[in-house]
Amino acid sequence: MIWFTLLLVVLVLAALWASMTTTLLRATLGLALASALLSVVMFSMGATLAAVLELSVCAGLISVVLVSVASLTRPRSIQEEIASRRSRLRRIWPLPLVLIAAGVALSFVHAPVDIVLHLPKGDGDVRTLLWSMRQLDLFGQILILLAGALGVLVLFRKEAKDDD
Amino acid sequence: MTPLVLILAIAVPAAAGLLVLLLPSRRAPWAPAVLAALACAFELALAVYAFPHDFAFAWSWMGFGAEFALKLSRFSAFILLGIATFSFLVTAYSAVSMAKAPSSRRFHAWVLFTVALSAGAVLADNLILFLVFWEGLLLTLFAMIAAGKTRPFATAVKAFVIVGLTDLALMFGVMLTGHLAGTLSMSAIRLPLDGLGAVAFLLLMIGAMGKAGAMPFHSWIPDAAIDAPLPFMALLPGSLEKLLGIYFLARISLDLFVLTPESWVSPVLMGIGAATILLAVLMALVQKDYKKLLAYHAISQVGYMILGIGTALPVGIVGGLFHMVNNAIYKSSLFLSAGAVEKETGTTDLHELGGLGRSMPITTVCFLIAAASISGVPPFNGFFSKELVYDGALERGWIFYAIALAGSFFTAASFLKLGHAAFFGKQTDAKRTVKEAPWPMLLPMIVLAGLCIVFGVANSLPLERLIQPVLGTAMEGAHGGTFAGFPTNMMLVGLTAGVLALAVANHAFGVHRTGKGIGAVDHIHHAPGLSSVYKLQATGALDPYRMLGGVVGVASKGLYALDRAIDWVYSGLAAQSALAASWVLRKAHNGNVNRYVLWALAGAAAVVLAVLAVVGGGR
Amino acid sequence: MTIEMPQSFWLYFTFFVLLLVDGLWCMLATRNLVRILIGLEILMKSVTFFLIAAGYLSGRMALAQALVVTVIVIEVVVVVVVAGIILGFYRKHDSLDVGNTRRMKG
Amino acid sequence: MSALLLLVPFVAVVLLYLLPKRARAAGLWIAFGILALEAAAAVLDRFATIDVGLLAPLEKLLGFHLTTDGLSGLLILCTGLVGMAALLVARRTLESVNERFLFANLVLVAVVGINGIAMVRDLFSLYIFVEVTAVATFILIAAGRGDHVFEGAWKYIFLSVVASVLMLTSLGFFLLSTDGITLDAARTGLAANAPLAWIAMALFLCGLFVKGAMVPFHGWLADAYTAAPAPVSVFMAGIVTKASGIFALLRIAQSTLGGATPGREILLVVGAVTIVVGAFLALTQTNFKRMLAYSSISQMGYIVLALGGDLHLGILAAGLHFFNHAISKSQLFANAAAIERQLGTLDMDEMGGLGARMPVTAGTTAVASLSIAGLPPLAGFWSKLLIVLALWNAKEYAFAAVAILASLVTLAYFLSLQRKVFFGKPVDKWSGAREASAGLLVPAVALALITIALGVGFPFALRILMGGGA
Repeated sequence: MIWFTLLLVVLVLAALWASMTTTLLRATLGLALASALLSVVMFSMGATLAAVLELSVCAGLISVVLVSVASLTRPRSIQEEIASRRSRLRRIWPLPLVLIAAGVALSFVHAPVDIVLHLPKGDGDVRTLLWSMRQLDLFGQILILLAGALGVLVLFRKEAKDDD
Repeated sequence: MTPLVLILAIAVPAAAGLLVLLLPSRRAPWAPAVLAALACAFELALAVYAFPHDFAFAWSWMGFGAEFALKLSRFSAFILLGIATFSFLVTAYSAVSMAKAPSSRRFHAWVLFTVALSAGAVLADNLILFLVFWEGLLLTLFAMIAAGKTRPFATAVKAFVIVGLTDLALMFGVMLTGHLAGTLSMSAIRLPLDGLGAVAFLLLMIGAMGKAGAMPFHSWIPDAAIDAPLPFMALLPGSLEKLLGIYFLARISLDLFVLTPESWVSPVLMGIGAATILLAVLMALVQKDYKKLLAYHAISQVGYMILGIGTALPVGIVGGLFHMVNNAIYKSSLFLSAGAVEKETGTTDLHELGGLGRSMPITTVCFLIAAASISGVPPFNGFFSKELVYDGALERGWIFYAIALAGSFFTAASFLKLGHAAFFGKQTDAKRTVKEAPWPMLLPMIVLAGLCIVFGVANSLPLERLIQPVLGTAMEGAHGGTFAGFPTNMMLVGLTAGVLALAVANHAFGVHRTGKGIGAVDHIHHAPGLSSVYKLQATGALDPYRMLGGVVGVASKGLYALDRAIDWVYSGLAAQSALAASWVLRKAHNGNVNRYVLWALAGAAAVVLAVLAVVGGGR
Repeated sequence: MTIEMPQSFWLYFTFFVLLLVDGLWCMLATRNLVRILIGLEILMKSVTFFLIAAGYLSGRMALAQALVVTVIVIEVVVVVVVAGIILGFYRKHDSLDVGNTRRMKG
Repeated sequence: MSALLLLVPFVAVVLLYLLPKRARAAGLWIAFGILALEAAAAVLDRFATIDVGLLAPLEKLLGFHLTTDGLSGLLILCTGLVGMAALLVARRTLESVNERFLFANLVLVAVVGINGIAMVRDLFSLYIFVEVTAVATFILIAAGRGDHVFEGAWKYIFLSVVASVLMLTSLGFFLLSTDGITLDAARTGLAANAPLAWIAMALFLCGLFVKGAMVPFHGWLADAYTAAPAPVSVFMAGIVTKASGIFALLRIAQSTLGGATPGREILLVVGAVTIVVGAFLALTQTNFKRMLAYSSISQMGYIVLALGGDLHLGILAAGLHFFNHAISKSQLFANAAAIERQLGTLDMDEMGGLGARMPVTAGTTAVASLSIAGLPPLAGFWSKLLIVLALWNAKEYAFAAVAILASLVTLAYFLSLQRKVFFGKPVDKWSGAREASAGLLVPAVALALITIALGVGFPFALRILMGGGA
């Protein structure tokens, strides 16, 4: 009870830090931290699959996107600043990769965080539900990923075209 | 067979109109006019054939009580006949007058659509269906004015706004009536005139008057008279719109509602009628343009019909309807004569006209007959219908009668002035080469003038054949069942004759006073209008003519202001406030997306709170 | 290890609202487009948390998880698209200031 | 049949990328064909249930929970028609082959999303497909070349995020209060008058209000439409906003609210406010597309207002107005594309007297705008008449009055549009202007013909169009 509440408090604090810090990189870091904490919350509530996805995708992938955006949009004027930022970036890079690896690993081995809960009424396992009752959602996921791919194609290719 | 006739009456003109639009314009410039005339002739034949029958049929349509129901009653048969006749004459006429006009094709197409829609509106037996045709007429009106010559768009928009507003009232009225009666089938509705019923009646009445162009819904007609082609004036404001408007007014006060002399609606109607007569005729009196003068008379004559129907007495109603027919006849013949004059002399400005009597004798004769009958000179038709209206008005209150009588005095005066200026007096040099109008333009005029005489001398024909059947049961207890023949009330006849004599005297006096015979045009120029007042002041003598001049001058000045004021309300006030509202709203959208997000969140909060308030809050 | 879980709706709801407000504040108060994107992320976090909590409290964890999985996928795609658009702003105006998003008025 | 509507365009997008780069010009026409098939299927489905033999096992395999009825048929028909028009406009207004190719792809993705919206019976799946459509649209806007494309896309995304937050929160409340998140489960939950269920429904409605740009949730729409490139604005105004916002509201009003009391009043008030505010905002606009944008806000208000009326008649009227407005408004945006292409500007103050120079554009514009303003015998008149009747039957006289009076303002701004652009004295600046090329006129004329035909043959079209709709 107490521990869980504390967990939530820390989660909110991380989010606050992310929204308040000065540099974008710290903010990204705070966000990654927040979603990592959220995935812990999910684990402890028994939402294993969601937790794994949250950790790997949000804490990992989205941090990568944010960092790359932040690095792409730095003003190119002052050299030493670039150098310092570059160095900081180099120190940031491993984090998301580690998180993704950890997430994937955990998704196979879900022993350590196995929490027994007496739910009011269970409704079966998420995988069976996802695959046998909500196929439409899966189709939707594939579809929106396709849209995202097209988006990358359009928006980021445009950059290449304009740069040269 | 039965539905076929009714459908054809609507479908044939519409189809012809489409055909006209599809015709190759440059190949055969005369084709549209001919086609239009043929279609209208067919319509006329159809109306004549259908006249004695009683047709009715209904298709289940869009449901919700709105079914495609057509019904040919005595009344609608009679109006349909009128519509067919006038549209035929006007198309025959415009075949010549419009043939050269670049917009001839569009004009004829719209004429045909107008005929189709009018037939539909007259035959419709379902309020929604009626509304559809009625609104369609609004569109054709807009298009036909826009087809005119000089600066038609502004006028078209003005007419559109005014008629549109009245149609809006009509729409509300239809909904309210349907709500009260529980049915939309016109022949099934019969409501008492009390409470909401009276409101519904007034709303429908506004719609009818807007179409008929009674005050204060008139102010587009004079503008249209200048801008729009003359056949249009002869067709729509001249005859068709009067027929439709008065038809609907009579329908609602005879069928849909029970209009009794006791109900307070009847004085309202009579008041509007009287006001329209007097104000419009005073406006007409000071006009210096052939067409504008006629336009204001077109307004003023409506007053007699409304007054007649408003009396809620059989004699008045018959008079009103009879006057509707007569007015359509002589008013369109007058407009056509104006068209002939304009075609031959190239102007309708009374200053430049004069002495056309010698060069255009036939036109002059037709004009004289029509003018005499609009001024109520026996034995022309206008006289008889006016007498009937007077009879009813006097029975309801002398004031209405007095106003109506004054109206006919000014009518006579203004037509004396018009005739004197245009056809008699000295011929102005510039117009020496004027010749008579071509036959296709003369024939309709002659026919109409002939009708003026026929309906006057043999007035039992229209009265007993056409009009009295319309009222049917409502006619019991009338003076021996018929109103035909010479008026019985000799006192009224005497007064009318006196008024006409007075008008003539006044005219002669004016001529003598101002222009010593030579300058009839001058005299008209300074006639009862403003300028003459000051001119006569110098000569100082205290004569009735001068007083009249003063009165008329002041009155017409005030009326001009009133006219403009009404106009301003339509085109100014509403528009300005709307623009202000729009400006404020646009200022609020300052492009900052945060503000939009906050609006959305506030809206969401409001919705949730509202729901909680209803469902009972908390969890 | 086992943690005793609280069952009170209002506890979860409070934290959900805290995250929500934080995210909105972050989206509306800053002038930096990337920071706004981070605020957007925090918003999505709060909603995800609320969905899971709702599933937990109503004993429909599987359904809630199914929803959350899909939501996360959608979230990623949206973030990528927004990032692309932020880059577009940067290329066009050479700055990340939100002032560039307020040109169209009325 | 229903699964195909999702699979065929989806597979098409994937296959289009297997084409050799040279053959990419054909992509546009492939998309066109698919949309034509879709429209045809929607129409045929009104007469006979389409049943392909090997389809049944496929559906069983996929196990999508989809249902088609009159409403979905209506939306699918609109999607097909508007999509075809947008593709034709794109063919003449987008410069490079590559742009056209990407446009076709994204349109197909959005079409899958819209078809999903048309057929789902589950609130969360509805949210997914709304989101798919929105994402495809963001990209479409941002892919343009205009000055403001990013700003338009940004505002759209910003408010869409608010919308998703609202909808997902509402789904959380649904989880807590009702058993299941299908439309029917929500209906039973609402019938029990559980406050939580009602909060959930209110939040979901608000989310859809944002997507459908109801006032005061409308901030994004005008800028997004104005910024979007011509074919995209045709597609958005024609179908995207309507499908993801208004059609979802239609569906919920039909199968979840069912005229239950707090819901109806919300729809009525929001609809009325939207009608009035949108109309007045449109009144003084000087940019052609921006006036059209605010006009569509106002018109969508009519659709929502109708949902607050008498249930069956209201949904009938709403569906009909949905169709009319989808057709007419996308046609007007096609006209705007023609004008922009010929004149290079959309500022109406610079225009004037173009009626003589561009007769076809002028004529079609007149048809569409008069139809939207509700003049007989055009299609718009009928739907507005039905809306007023629906409100009248529900004894909502005040709202009926609002609906009628607002159509005066509609008439006013369309008249001023006609006057500024087509009537009036010709500006010699445009003495060289010529009518747009046939490629741009075809969609406008076709859509105008639909408007006229539907208006004239209304009573028969009604049956076909709304077959099992209400």
